[in-house]
Amino acid sequence: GCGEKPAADGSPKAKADKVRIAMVVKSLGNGFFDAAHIGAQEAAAQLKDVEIIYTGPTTPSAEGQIEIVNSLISQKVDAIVISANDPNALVPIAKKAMQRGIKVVSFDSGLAQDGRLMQLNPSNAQLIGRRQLEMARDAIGGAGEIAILSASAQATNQNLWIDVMKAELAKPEFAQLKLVATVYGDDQSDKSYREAQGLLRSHPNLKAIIAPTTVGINAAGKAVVDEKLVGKVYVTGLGLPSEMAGHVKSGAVKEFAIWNPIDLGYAATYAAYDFVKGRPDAKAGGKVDAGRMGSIAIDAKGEAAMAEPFTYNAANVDKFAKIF
Amino acid sequence: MAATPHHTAPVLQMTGVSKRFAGIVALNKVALSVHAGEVLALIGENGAGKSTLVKTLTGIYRPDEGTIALGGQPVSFANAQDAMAAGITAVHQESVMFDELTVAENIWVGRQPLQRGRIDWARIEREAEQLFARLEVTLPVRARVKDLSVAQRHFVEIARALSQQARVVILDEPTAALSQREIVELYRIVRQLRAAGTAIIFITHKFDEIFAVADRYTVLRDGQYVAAGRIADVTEAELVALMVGRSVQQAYPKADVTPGEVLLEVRHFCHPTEFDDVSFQLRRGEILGFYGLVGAGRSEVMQALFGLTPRARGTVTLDGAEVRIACAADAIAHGIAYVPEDRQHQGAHLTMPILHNITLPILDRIGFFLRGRRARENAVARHYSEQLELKANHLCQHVAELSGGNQQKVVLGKWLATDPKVIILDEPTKGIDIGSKAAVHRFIGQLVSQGLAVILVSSELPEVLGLADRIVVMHQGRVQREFARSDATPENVVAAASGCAHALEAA
Amino acid sequence: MKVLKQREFLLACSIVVLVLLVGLRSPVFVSPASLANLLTDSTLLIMLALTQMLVIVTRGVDLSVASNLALSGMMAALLAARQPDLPLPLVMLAAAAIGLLLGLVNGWLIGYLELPPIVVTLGTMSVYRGLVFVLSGGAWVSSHQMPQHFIGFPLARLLGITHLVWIAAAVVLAAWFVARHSRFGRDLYAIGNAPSCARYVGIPTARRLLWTYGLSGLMAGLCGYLWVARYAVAYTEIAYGFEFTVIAACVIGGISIAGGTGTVTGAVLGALFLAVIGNALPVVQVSPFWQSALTGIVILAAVSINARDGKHGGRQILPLHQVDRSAA
Amino acid sequence: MNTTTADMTATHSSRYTIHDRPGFRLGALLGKWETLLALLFVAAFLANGILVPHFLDPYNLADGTFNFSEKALIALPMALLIICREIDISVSGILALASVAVGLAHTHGVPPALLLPVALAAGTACGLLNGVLVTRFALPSIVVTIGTVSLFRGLASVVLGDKAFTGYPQLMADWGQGYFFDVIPREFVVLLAFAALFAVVLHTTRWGRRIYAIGNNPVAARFAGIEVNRYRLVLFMLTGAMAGLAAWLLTGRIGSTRPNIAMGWELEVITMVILGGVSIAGGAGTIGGVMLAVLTLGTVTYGLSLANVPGIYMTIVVGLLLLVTIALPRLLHGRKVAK
Ligand SMILES: Nc1ncnc2c1ncn2[C@@H]1O[C@H](COP(=O)(O)OP(=O)(O)OP(=O)(O)O)[C@@H](O)[C@H]1O
Ligand SMILES: Nc1ncnc2c1ncn2[C@@H]1O[C@H](COP(=O)(O)OP(=O)(O)OP(=O)(O)O)[C@@H](O)[C@H]1O
Ligand SMILES: [Mg+2]
Ligand SMILES: [Mg+2]
Repeated sequence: GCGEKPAADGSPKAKADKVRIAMVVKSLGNGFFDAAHIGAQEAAAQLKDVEIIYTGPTTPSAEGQIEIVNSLISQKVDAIVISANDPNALVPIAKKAMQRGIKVVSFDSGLAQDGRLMQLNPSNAQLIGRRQLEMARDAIGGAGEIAILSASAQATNQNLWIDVMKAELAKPEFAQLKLVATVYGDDQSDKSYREAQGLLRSHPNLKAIIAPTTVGINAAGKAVVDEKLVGKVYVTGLGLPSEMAGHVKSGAVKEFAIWNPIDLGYAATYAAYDFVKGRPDAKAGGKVDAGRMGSIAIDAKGEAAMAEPFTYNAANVDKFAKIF
Repeated sequence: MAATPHHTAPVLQMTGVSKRFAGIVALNKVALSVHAGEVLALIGENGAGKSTLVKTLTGIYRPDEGTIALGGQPVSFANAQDAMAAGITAVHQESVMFDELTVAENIWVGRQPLQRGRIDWARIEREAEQLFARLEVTLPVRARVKDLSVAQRHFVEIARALSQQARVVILDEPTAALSQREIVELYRIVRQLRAAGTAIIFITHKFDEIFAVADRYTVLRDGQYVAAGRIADVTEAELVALMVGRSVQQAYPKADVTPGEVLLEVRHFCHPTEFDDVSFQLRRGEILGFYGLVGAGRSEVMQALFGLTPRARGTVTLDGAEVRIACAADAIAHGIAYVPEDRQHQGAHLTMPILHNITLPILDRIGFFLRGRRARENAVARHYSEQLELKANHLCQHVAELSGGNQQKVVLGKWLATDPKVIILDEPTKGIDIGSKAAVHRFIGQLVSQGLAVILVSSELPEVLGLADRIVVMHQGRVQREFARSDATPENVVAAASGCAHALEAA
Repeated sequence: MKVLKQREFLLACSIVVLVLLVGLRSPVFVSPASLANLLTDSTLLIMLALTQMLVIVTRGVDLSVASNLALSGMMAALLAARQPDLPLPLVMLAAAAIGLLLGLVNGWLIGYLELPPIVVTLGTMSVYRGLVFVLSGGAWVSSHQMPQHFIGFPLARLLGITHLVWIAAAVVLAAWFVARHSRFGRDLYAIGNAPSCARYVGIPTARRLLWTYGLSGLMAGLCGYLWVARYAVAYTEIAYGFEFTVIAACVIGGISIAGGTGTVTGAVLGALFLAVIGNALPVVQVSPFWQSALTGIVILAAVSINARDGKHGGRQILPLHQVDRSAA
Repeated sequence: MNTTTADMTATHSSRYTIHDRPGFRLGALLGKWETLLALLFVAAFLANGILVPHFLDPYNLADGTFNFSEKALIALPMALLIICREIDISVSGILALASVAVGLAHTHGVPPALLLPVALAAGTACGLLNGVLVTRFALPSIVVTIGTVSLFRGLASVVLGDKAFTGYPQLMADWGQGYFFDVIPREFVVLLAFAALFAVVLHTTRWGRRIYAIGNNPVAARFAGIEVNRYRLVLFMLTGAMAGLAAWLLTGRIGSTRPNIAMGWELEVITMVILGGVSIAGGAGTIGGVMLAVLTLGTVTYGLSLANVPGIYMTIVVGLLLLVTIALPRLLHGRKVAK
């Protein structure tokens, strides 16, 4: 019987009393998601009848996530909160999960629209892309050459932000910035480092490297230090304070941004809970209640965005490095 | 021949030594002793346990029971190094060679002399040169072993054994791959060693050798000690009887077959590096001997004829029609079979059952689905195994579990099973015992009387002279001369093989 | 001997040509600083390729090096992060010791249990990689957690040359000595040439294999520290897939996967060749999407060139043949 | 040939009796790798059934097969290759390139029914390249395929860049993720059909016999009239084709193609084959063993994932499983006697 509703009242099992929400992340061992997990647990504690299953594949692959979702379907969890490695590849399995009565909510890196009930964007792509350009512009004093060092060419949300950045660059406020290259470090420290070095060498006038990925921003920061270009080339992008603190201190990174992963995990858990409980507002065009975050509106495409990314610099990075 | 010093105690004495492999008793309470300054011939049929005995003596196998005493002291070896340190060395039946290393290093491998922590290459080369000088052979000590001929490799192994100044030197079929000239060379070395007081164990299937070099003999049969004594006190027939446990009809039984019409004709067979302008004819019911020194290129010609060498050119006519042989399968389809000389690498599939080995070239004839044809496969395999007196437990036994000679029989059986018109036997009796050798010779006779044509490549002069109707002698990749049976004498055949045929003809 | 020399000469030439070609397109690449950088960048690959060479010479392969590197590197980073006052040599020693231990596990399974190397190291590759995650709890060790001397060492300079290069040079010398002038090394060649014959001449095969894989592990451990310090970050996935780069370097350097042959020069040149490509691709600004395909083509081209003289075209039996032809 | 055999048997009798096959020994049967695997499989299945809730649900078991079906499809020809002393590290690259070919064909309006042939053709072509490099240039296959895996995946990324192909036809989705009678996954049925086919070819036909012979001793096989290089070439192409089939199924199942599709599968496939008792030195192994290994691995990993054990622990378990299963017989029987 796969049509069984574990959440229904009067279920004899003690376990069934709890709403089981599985958080499927891109890969384990990623500080960002570990922080999101902390947020989810905070939400679970507040909601009292929620059990969180935190899981993800070893390497960030869609196939690995599919296997995991498959087993979650078999376990008949109540909801799946997922950050997808591929917006399309996970749609079929997500649909299957929804057919079996599991509520699927995506967060961070989203699923295509028909694969989920709701997508919780950490912020919107527009804001993130723009923020990174602003940080680069501010660091280099308004004008100069910039380059992007991304993760792999397949990383969905990175690509989305890069597209946004390219579009934003056409706008007059960024007219002084010139994007000279986009390279990929495959989230490997050695390759990212080599690519960063390549950028520094082949573009002597380069002023800033934007890396919307933690491994990338780390490697670029190290390359700038090693090449003794601190103060001449600035690195910026997205990273966790705990992982970036060293590079802010070394001066290679003036500012970087990230949204609050704890809040993201917290809100995603609340949203999933609302869907499981069948709250009338939990639908496209409605809103979900997100505990201490207040309520979050869902647009017609089922997407919701949280706040603007938060910017870190030498003044506040140490404080946050202790948190996530 | 030096008198055996029987009054002294033996250098090496084995008593009650047994060795079992899964299910097989290879050695059963064997006793053996050898004195300083004597040559002991260790004889026995294929699979009698000779090589196993050598391996227990050299620390490669550990005996299950029994004692080995060296100079009166009981010893036990954990590995080859222990045995070497105690003064026992061997030239094994299998080639122990490291292809990519130089000649000099091959001699010293595993025990290179050190000087201040690093290998003393100068000394290695110097001493290698001295060794070869002592052996009176010329070998480039810096050449890689893979570039040497089989005979030259053998001398490297012998040099390795000699370099250790051992008290006991064991030679396990050292002459199997050597030609006449090199064999004589080897005898000289053996006598030299004996004179220097070394004890030598000499294993061979060739009786003329036993009588030429040995002082005493020990006979093994089925892993058991049978007899021992002085060579001077026995005749060849007695030895054979001891070894086989029955009498064997010796000599080369020339089948009484008159060759028929020409079956195979090879003309102007060439290869860029291996041979040039080789032409010969082969008649139905004929045995055509191919003689030459080792490395004369006979095997290469035969392999090319069998379709294994793509770069060979020339015309091959079979039964009056010209045939094109591009691969071995073509050759098999045309009724040509080639029994290769290198059993381990070219002949047998060692970890496959006897059954599968024998039927491999004729799978096309057996059928596509082999499951249903099991009985037929068994019948073929059984037929040839029995005909060749194969010693095995069952047809599903892996070939690797058989003794060297029995492996050779499996390979022979495999090629006979293709039911060929022409069968090329490349050193067919290399390393097989006298009883089986006689069986092979009988069998060759039987083949020609059935109308087959046989090409017999052999480095054993008596075998070629005794069996062949005609003899083709090759030298350095070319046909040097062809002899009719009546013209061939050991002297002129050997002379032709050494390349001095013109001189003979002129005389 | 001559053939090998020739092959290595060819490889060295193609490296120089490659560098010059890249230099033609983007002159920065051939600036002294950039070349020095290239050298520094190739050191880890060179060191790993050298011990991998010893393994391949024995007819084996060590697929677990990258996982071993990650595990030892992570352990070193954790140690340094928890005990910032620990002297650096101790940390390096710890990394090397962990690597050695992991390598010895491989060596024991392969040498004493006579299990096939590819299978054993395939297994330990997963196990070691998994252990990185388990032991670190999946967390990163990032630059501000590591003490400054820990991070600074690899790129610090002695007589104007980075420590990395000094270490690599020492390793090259040591490898050359082992491969050419020690009994241990020569035994490895013998084992690779004819494994079943090695025991006939009294080579303790099991012990030799144990220490060969041990050595490979030791090097992975040392490189684990250097890697983590160099890039100032440690996480589960570091050096993921690097084992194939190391093997490719050996293969390009003419070390036969069939065992028994291979020189230190070959391994060093093979590693340099790959390092040049890895460094050149970002500089010449080919589309990043072409990088992997180009690397593949280059590897295939290099091994095809190597293979040409490996093919034996029959023996030379006819001594007079060529003379005849030329006379005619 | 038949007649000679018959009459000669009657006349000859050897001094030695040779039986057709060894007598039945329980020890031999128990010592077989397949028996060990079967026991392991049953043990894993029972342990999961008892310890893991939801495991025995037939729907779940059926769903569990999706996790390994495509890999197992590649493991079948890989087993033949490894038996033949070759190996193909490039299968995951072939899979990616074949998937890209399907995507390209689809976007250029090739009808859905023709996409399978496109996948097979692309896979076969990649296999052909591997095979030609191995046979013509006499290169070791591990070396060639380390190079081609980078090439194939690289070409996939050249075509795709940072884009993806999506929106595949329903036909592919039906085969990739559909069921027969709503319970039996089609992929699994495809796998079983191919496993049967491969088992028949390998174990009952002369082709199979020759594959064993080549793996056992390639030189002797050539001397016995087997066209060794042709067999190798065909096996590489077959592996390519099966990777193409797997690409078609996987693409259908996930409905999307990216250059990093099936990253790292080659090692999982090879693990399946080796755990299945196929000797990496060639010449030994059975399809039955490989299928048992596939099912065992599938059971173990599925059980672990139902227990929400993180994937990285699973790699440890799989690695240990591999090591323990190959080391255990050696530890129990002592070291093998040297040849
Ligand atoms: N490693 C092994 N495993 C199993 N059986 C073996 C092994 N080595 C030898 N045997 C068996 O032991 C017996 C003796 O073999 P051995 O090689 O000592 O014979 P041999 O006297 O040297 O014969 P040949 O003259 O043919 O070389 C044979 O029956 C052989 O099948
Ligand atoms: N240097 C070598 N390199 C490669 N193979 C060799 C070498 N020397 C010998 N062989 C192989 O070993 C086998 C035995 O060679 P051998 O020296 O007996 O010469 P041969 O060509 O067989 O000459 P013949 O048959 O005339 O004695 C042959 O199969 C030959 O191909
Ligand atoms: Mg013997
Ligand atoms: Mg010959």
